[in-house]
Amino acid sequence: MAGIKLYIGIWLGLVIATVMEVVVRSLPGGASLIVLVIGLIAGAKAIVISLYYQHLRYEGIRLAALPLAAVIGVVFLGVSAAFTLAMGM
Amino acid sequence: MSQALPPSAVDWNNLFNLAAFIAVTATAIVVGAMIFFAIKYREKKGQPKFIPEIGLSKSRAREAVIFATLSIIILTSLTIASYRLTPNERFPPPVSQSLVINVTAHQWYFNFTYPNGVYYVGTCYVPADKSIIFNVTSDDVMHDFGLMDFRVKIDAIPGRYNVIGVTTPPLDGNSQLNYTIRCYEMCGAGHTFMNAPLIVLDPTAFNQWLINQIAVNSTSSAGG
Amino acid sequence: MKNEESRSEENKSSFMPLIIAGGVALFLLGLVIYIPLLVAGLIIVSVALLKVYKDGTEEKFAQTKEAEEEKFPLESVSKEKLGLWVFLASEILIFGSLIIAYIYVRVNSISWPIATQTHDVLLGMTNTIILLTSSLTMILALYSIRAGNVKGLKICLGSTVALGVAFLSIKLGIEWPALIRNGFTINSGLPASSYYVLTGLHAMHVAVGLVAIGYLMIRTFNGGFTSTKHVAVENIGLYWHFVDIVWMFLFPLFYLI
Amino acid sequence: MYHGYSLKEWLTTTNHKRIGILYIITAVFFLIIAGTLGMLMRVQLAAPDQTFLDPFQYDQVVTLHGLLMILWVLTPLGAGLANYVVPLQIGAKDLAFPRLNATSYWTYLFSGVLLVGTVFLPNGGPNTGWTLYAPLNTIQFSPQPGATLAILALGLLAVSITMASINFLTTIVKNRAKGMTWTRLPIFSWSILMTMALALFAFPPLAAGLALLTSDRVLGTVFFSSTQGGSILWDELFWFFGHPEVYIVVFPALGIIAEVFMTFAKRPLFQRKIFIIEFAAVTFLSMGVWMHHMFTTGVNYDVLQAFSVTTLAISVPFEGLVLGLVLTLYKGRIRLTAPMLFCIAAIFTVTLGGVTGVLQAFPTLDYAFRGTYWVVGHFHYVMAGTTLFGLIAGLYYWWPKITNRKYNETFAKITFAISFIGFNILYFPYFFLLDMPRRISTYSVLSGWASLNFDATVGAFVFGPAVILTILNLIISYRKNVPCESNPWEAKEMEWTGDYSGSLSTSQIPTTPNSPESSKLQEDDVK
Repeated sequence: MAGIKLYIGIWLGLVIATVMEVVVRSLPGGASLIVLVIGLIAGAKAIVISLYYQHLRYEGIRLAALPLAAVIGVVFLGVSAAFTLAMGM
Repeated sequence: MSQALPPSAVDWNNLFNLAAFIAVTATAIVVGAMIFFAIKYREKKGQPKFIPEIGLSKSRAREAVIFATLSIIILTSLTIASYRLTPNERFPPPVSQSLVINVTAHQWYFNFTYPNGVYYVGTCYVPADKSIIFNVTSDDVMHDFGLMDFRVKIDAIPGRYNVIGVTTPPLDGNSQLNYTIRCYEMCGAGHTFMNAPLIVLDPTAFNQWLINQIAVNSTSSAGG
Repeated sequence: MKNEESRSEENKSSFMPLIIAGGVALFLLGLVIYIPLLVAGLIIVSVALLKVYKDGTEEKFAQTKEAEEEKFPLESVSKEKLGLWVFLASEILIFGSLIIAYIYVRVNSISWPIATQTHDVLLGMTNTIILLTSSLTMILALYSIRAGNVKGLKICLGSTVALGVAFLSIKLGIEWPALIRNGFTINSGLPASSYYVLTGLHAMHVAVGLVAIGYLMIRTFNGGFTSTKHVAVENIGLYWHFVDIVWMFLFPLFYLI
Repeated sequence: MYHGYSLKEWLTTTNHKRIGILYIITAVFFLIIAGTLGMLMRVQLAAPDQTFLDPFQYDQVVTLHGLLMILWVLTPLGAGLANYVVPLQIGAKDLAFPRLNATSYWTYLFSGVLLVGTVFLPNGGPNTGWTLYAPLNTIQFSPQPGATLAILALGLLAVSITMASINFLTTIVKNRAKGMTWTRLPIFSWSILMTMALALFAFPPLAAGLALLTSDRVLGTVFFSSTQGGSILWDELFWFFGHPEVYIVVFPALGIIAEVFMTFAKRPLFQRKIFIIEFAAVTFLSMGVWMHHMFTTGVNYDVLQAFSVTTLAISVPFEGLVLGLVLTLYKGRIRLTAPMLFCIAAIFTVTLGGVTGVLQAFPTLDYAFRGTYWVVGHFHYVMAGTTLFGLIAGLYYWWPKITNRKYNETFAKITFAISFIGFNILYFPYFFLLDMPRRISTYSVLSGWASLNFDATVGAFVFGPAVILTILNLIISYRKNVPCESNPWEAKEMEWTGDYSGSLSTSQIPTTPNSPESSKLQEDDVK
């Protein structure tokens, strides 16, 4: 099990990432690039929380496969929905 | 007076007959084998005590693989055959050579608008031997614009234009051809009665009708 | 045979499943036809849950130890934890579908207001950090009880509840009234609809989490947890972190992008 | 009283067997209601231009029939048998969370009561068809409160089934007795594992869709009433649930057919390992085929073609399943008992229903099939045929286990013959009603559909009573109170013998048999 310092360090990292998201928003740059960066930061935060706070890192891949499968299901639904948006005949 | 099947319906029928033949054959083989086994191997009185055979030979596994391969081949070839057919419906000829009709579905009728602004409720008149593009949308709930005589169908969805193309057959001596457009999606209490005749006219007669309609529309809108 | 079975069952049998299900049904019926029925259903469910809680603390439903079992592939995971993870998987799919629905309607819309003009980014960020901190205190609660530190557990759970309440008060007490004053009401179009439904459902999850942590606190003060016996702390913690993770996506989706 | 237990014991039970029985009884109760609704539809359509039901009443009947049959009859009937049998098959004392199981059952019961209750509300119940397409499902087009209540009832059912899937997945993964390894897991338990895994993935998107719809109807949001993609959004969320649901319904039946074939052919399952792999492949692929319900919505055609390919791909492992079942009979020692006959009929219907489904997987062909009675025929062959026959076979098969009574075999065979003939008279004509739209309340004489519809109605009046007779047979045998032997079928599975070492489920008997203590379960676990 991880130590108290690690938990606090992770928390600090997450807070910094949150502030970074807000900063990135106001930076000049392409809208899609900003969306991509913010999306990546959000995803990274979610992964860190699930790995350390939900201690999936210590539970092993067999248990982690379950939420992972759910996420893959969601992504699949999202990707298919995105493609159907393309109106082209 | 016999009506000729539209060309797309003939193609569809051929593909369907082929696929249905394969399907029925497959069913017959599977069900036939099952019934044959059930009768041949049924328990008879006075047989010695039966010990189930546990191990299975490898050759049986091979059979399963052969069946799977066979069905993949059949399905792939049918897919290719169906793709060959698809463009007729999904990718109609260019707009310039076709008559484009905007179809708006309502609860519970169809409204047809022609390129020159003429609109007509409840009946669709089209010229013979011509490619027609229907630009289908809905004003309220989801409907379905179904032309079963041409074996095509497209949903009428609010906020969305769906395109379906058909080619009307030549008249071949008939004065007109009659088909039916039906709604094939549950759209409320009037769903049952939501249909519209599709009347194929001789091109000159169609043009005459169109000109008459301009007059009718202008008087009705002036009166309204 | 029957006697043996029923004797072992007498401990487990309960009217509560029937009453909870009935209460929920009454709640839904009330929502549609007659609001007092809704209140009645809510009361029935709450009372039944209290009863379940009481039974639970009396260890009435304690699982009898099973005989030896096959363990592959999840040797080290307890039944409760696996059940919770399966539940979380379904929650991931619910929120995932909702987020996809949100993205779908947003991309499909002709126009969409700029996030920073409707929402207060600073408040959103504060809320995000509050929720992150509550996650930290929740994991520290587990850390404390693993070390046998009951006092630390009390402090950590207490601060988690405080932070959760702070999150809800900022959201429901400051943000929503301000938005509604600006005409951003639930039926004023898709942007508002999706905002209220998604964050509202999330807030509901936070509230459920708070109730669960409140339950943990009561058990803690009754001396219910020791360094070896703290399954509930861990499992409710997993749920709480999940709620946190959902917010990690909702925050950028509504406040930043 | 009641099977040796008091009413209080029934209402408070957390025992998997009694909850299983409650599930079965409730599902049969809803089956009778939904079947009656089906008969009403057939009466209405028996002749052209009938006014027995007005269109609005007919729409409600259609909707309730569909919702009840799929979600409140077939799904829970499988879950009920699973409740009873799975813990016995895997050697668990009970499900992992007994109280959750009870909650799941009562939630199911009350959700069904709410749904049926909608018709008694002013302005009636839901009238949108079981697919609840947007925006017909919004308050603007179906303003009656009954429609809202039906949506909430559906949401409650989704909660119930999610609870059941949490419970079963945990049980099958964690509660297997020592020695019940994955390779020895009986095939019915495998099928329930797959069913519940699918349910876990399928129902949450439905719940999300229903949450949005409820907020539309109650709070006044505009997700589905807006013209900006609302219809397609509902299609996506609904069919992401809707197609796996078909497999959720049919998997338990396939598991039962496998068990019955093994027992009555005295043969191990043909290529058991491949069978399970194919099962898993179908489970996996079934998550990726839903858009074949949207071929005519006009969304991106390349995506639709991709989904056409996945739909065709799923037919390959599924065909493997059917062939595996048929080849199980090869060189067997077959006893044609009632469950066996029902299973043979189920294989017939799944083959015909399956190949007609494959035809619909081609977008070109589906352009004509969509929304017609061909589709109705196809899914009734799969649902009313395969699933209902399979589940009836399961009821017959496990009846001696559940009640300790043997049903009347001759009577059962007669009812089988009647129901099979009635079934085919009822649904086979649908394949020839290729241009008749679904869910129309009447049709004109000119349409030329009258004679086939009359045939179907005749079939309905044979099939419906035959199902009632089947239920009567079971009830009468229970009332007669003649105990039967504990394993009348000479079955080899765990739930009958309490010992997996002779099981036909496993293709290899363990070379070193486990000690009797670990492999033999305690008496009251099996009984």
